[in-house]
Amino acid sequence: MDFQLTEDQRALQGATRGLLAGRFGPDRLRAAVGDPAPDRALWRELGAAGFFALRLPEEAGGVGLGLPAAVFVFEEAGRALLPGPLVACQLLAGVVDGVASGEKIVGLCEGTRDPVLWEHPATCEELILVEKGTGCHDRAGRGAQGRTGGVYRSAADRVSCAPFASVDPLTPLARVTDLPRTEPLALDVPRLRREAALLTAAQQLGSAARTVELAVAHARRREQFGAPIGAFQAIKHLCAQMLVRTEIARCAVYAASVTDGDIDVTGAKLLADEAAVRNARDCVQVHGGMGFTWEAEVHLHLKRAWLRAECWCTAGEAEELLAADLIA
Amino acid sequence: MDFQLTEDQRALQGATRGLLAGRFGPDRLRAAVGDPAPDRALWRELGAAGFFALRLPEEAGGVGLGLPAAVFVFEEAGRALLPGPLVACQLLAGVVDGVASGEKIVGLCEGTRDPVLWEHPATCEELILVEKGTGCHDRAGRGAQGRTGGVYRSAADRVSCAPFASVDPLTPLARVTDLPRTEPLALDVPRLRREAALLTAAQQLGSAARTVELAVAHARRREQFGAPIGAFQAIKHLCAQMLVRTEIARCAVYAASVTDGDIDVTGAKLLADEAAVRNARDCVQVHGGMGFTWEAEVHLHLKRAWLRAECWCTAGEAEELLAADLIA
Amino acid sequence: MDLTCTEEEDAFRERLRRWLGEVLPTLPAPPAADDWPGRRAYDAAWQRRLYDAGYAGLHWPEDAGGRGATPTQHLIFLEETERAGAPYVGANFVGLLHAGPTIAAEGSDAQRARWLPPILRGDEIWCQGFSEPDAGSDLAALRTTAVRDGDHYVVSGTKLWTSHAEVADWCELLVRTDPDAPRHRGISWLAMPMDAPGVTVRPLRTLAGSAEFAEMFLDEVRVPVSHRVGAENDGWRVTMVTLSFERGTAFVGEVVACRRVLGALARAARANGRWDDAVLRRGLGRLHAEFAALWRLTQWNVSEAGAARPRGGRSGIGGVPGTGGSVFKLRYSQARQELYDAAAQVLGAGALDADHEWVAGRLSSLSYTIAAGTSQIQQNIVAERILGLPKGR
Amino acid sequence: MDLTCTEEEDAFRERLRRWLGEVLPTLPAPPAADDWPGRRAYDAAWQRRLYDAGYAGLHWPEDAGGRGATPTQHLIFLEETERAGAPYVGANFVGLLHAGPTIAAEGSDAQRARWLPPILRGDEIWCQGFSEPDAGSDLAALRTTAVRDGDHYVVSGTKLWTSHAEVADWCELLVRTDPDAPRHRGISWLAMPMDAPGVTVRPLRTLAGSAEFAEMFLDEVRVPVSHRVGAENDGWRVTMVTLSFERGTAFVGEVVACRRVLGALARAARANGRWDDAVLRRGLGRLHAEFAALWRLTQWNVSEAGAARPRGGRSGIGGVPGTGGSVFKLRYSQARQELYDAAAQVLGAGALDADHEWVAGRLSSLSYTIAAGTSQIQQNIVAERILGLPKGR
Repeated sequence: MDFQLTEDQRALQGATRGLLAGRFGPDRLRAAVGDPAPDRALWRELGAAGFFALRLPEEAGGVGLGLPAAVFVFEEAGRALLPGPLVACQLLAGVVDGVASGEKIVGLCEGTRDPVLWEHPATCEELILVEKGTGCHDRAGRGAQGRTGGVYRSAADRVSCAPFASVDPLTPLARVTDLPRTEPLALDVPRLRREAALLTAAQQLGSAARTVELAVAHARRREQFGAPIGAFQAIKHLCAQMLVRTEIARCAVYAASVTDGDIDVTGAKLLADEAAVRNARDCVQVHGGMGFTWEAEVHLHLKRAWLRAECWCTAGEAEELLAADLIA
Repeated sequence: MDFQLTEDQRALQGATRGLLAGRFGPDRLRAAVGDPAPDRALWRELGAAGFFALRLPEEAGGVGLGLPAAVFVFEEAGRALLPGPLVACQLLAGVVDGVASGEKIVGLCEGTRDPVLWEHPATCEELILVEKGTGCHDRAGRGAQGRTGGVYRSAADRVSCAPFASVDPLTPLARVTDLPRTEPLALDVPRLRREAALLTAAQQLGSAARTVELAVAHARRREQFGAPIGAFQAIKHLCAQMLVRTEIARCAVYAASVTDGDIDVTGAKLLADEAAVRNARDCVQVHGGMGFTWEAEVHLHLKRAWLRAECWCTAGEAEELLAADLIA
Repeated sequence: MDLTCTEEEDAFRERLRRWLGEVLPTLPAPPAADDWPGRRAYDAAWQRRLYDAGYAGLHWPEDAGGRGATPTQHLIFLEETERAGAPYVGANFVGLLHAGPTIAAEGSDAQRARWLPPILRGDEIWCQGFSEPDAGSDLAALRTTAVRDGDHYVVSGTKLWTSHAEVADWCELLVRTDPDAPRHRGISWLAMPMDAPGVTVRPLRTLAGSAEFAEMFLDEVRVPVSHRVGAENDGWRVTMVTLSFERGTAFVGEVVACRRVLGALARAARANGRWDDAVLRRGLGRLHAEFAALWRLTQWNVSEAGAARPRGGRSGIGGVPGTGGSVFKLRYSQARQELYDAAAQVLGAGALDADHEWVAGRLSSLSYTIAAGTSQIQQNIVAERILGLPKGR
Repeated sequence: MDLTCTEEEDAFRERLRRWLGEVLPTLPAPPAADDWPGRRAYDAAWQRRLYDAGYAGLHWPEDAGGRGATPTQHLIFLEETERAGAPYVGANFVGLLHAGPTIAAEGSDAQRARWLPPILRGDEIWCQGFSEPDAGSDLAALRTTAVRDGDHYVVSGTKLWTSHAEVADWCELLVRTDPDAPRHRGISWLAMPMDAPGVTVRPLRTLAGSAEFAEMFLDEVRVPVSHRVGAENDGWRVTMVTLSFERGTAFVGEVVACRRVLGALARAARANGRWDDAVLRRGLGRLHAEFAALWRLTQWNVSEAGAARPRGGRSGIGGVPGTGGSVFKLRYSQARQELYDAAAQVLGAGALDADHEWVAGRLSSLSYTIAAGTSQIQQNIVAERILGLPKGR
């Protein structure tokens, strides 16, 4: 047992952070708030860097890495608030042509939600709809249909949808009004859901870690009553609890990426959602009035965290699955 | 509208506090931990002072005061940690001879709980069992039986029970193994339950207020790192939240004593339970190691608060009743 | 303890209800959220209606142009206007709740005569120039300077979180008149005309997407010395009077509104099936108790203020609310956030819809533990001023 | 990242399981909770069994009499002994986890030879004399004095929270050897024989009803200078080494135990019908995720310690755990309290039964946010040492 990052994993993490810092820094983030459509050039660059082909076998032109590698990359994407249908493109690379290279952008949405929401509708060339599954992921599946059926692929212009004002400025949404079932895709649905939940959790983790940094940086810089506010226990303890949430979620997410187990992923999603949402809120509180402005980065983390918490296993679903496991 | 104590009410509060301070001070409290049976002489003295006859009409030899007066007195009893079946004796004064004067001590227990617990079994001369009601109190009642039936009175030696090691050193318990239905009593069951919940909430309020005082006194006295620990924000904010809980519960309990409404009483019990339990826990935390000793008063508040929270409307029952009221 | 109303109070409520029933249907549609001139006009017109009907400055003393109502009557007024869905105090907020009461308590007769009637009539709108980039929780750190030049102060600095600045006529401004004095001693309170040369306003967009706050840049703005309220360098005390109002009855209408939202949440959950989720349902039940208790605490505080009310004199606008307001604000700001988190549970994925009023409410609820004294500061106040814990650390 | 065990680790686990399966059924019934001499004998006998089987001081370096096992093997040992229901470390706790590692790291060869073997064999029991009435969170405020008299120290003072004091042979004692030095600089670490004249022990009953702690009064106790470990006045550094162990792997067995209790809670709730309460059920589900993550954090910390492990030398008992232990302790102490609060929900009114083991667990869980550094102190540590926030306030 050696539950620490290998040197390769650390290198991957560092390279991804460097790539995103260079190509999606503070200015680009600010610009994306006004125009959140993914930058096609950046998308192709990410494709060229293997971002989407990470888990494809080398025979298929991929990088041949496992789930942990994808998790490290998604953690960085979450930290950088990179917009776009990232989970969709990661999971459909190798399934839909052109996705692995970043040439094509596709969306993925859960038909079991109410309302059914589609991220970046104007950007996606196709929409993949996942119908099956009552809640999160279920490795056992419900017969053959449970394992491989219930996924449909449609050209974007075949999907009927209504406008939806997204709470997250970086993630435009549309409400799908009529579930398109154009072309069935033979995919392992429980696995798809499980991996979607894990990659979403990895982004939440990155966001949670970033808001700790933002809060600490502000608390060290901002002075009130003749001292940096980080010298006051009230602020100290808020920041300490933020770190605790992050590190607990980190262990859960990393371990789930190794075991790829249903219950591990479910628990990781629950803890990462909570870490991202509560950290973002505490980060607003530490920033005081400055955290309440549109210009501050922190509200973007909160809104995206809310959005991700509603995707691929909500807290209520996760708690029920975890409870059921206790008596399984 | 004048939601403030009248001079008479303030005087009653002061007199009760004075009486209890004189007759049940720190030494008596310490002695009661070893021998929690109510002191018969004190009980008669309380009877003579009108403690139990508070709400009986003057024609019946009572004091002729209302529910608010009983609430003030029970708040003081809760603050002083006075042991004994206080709620039973308050509610059965005028129903069972000798209770109003403090000559006789009776118990009251809820047959709907699992296990059915009897407070101070060795002290009570009679046990009154309340059978009806699924949860808290229900003014509408369920037919005539709901309003007046389901209360039975038995001599203590007619009750079968098993030993039960009470978590609260001040409240011996027995588990009633066979529900005695010896002599039916014509009582308004919903009212009985409602008043029992309110008087229990009043004791919780007194306990919550007392633990704020204990925590603040300790925080002012105890020095660590060259300052009273109350100078540190971590301790300050614990104490501040304790006060907030107390004052919120106080408003709810006092208002419920005036309106005598089901929903008001239910909400008051919920908030007072929470204030008493959480304040006692925070009081332990503020005291550090010293709060963890048997000699400190604070664990007695916590244990009694746990006990009262299980009586006459638990949190889960209260929340469901309150929720139902929202859509009534 | 008496929770029933007196005959006089019942009659007052009845008369108010009748009037609201008559006047509200005649109001025009409210302006769009970002139409600031429209909102000013709308809010001012409503204030004028209140004035004409005798409800303006209800709780202000009569010698300040008010109606000298009891705190209970004021509570009834706030409760009934909220219940009836009357317009909010809106752009009149600072004038009616901050600047006006301060001028009434601390101003000269001439100042009262100049500024109070236009506030009550809705003729003049005020904004607040207190916070600065480096003076938030630590308001006494403010650095905007006012240098005496003959019968004027020359004011320079930057103010932040100035609500309604773009449409205001006047600003209640805190400035440093003695840079050498201890922090709390060198501050003065000025009434600054917003059209004075050197005043620049830049809207500040919040995370909720709205722009009702602004930054205000002051570049050698000349303010007559006669516009100073209170003595020179005595502005901190004057300010504390104003701030204590902000922490008093300002939230009465909101508590009523929250209880209405809570009922709507329960009905919406019943309609969409999420009522079957016991965690959600019981959470709403708990909030029911919470807001009922907050309403009782409001009644308690109002009754206390009524009892403490001086029988005359200038400072008697309902009695200056005490530190009890901190207890209320701590719990209320948290309960409000829990309420809108519960709304998000009721909405499910619908909580991602920025156009839903509950989602807007959820976003704005985040400011409640920050604005007008963070919860951290409020806890210090409760611990030090009510519980008597030592200052420091 | 590798969560599987190596072949060597698997073999170690297999051998340990086989041994536990053989030896545990042969153990006598454990003594009553308040039979302290009986508990000492029982715990010491178990330690002797471990010693004879080669499991004593598993993670201690070989030159200290240990087995030089990897942190992972130590983790496996703690996990498997807990799973198998083996006796707890009990009375051997201070010797094996505090005093022993300190002596191994800081003691002279003679001191290691004198004290370590009897600890490993279960022959000698140690207790800890650190806290004092006025030195709790602020340990450096300790006032117990040690005055040099020839080749002895004469020690006087009062110690608090000394566990197993009544049955201990030795006490690891912190004393002030230089009253004039800065607080952290005048402290020394002594090994005091508990039968020395002048030592008086008074049991201290806790709110859980047990008396495993004591007050210890020291009245001119003579301790040989040769019993000092580390240099004179260097005791604070020596102590920090010891305390960091307390915050490291000490809770491994407990996390395993908590996960077992969690499963038992779920089954009990199913049996008594309270599983239908969604609030309770979902709360247990959440705790499932919580304790699973705490277990992963333990594996993380152990792996980190393994990586940092020096390849030899005296201080290498599994590597000194770092501040990551504070993160673990903060969350674990809270999760443990939530676990037993959930147990109370499962029990309903049965949670008032002091004889129920979950009720005892609930009471003792209250100490977890206090003992070995309160959560308030731990948060300061995390904020200052990990996050780099400024000291002070």
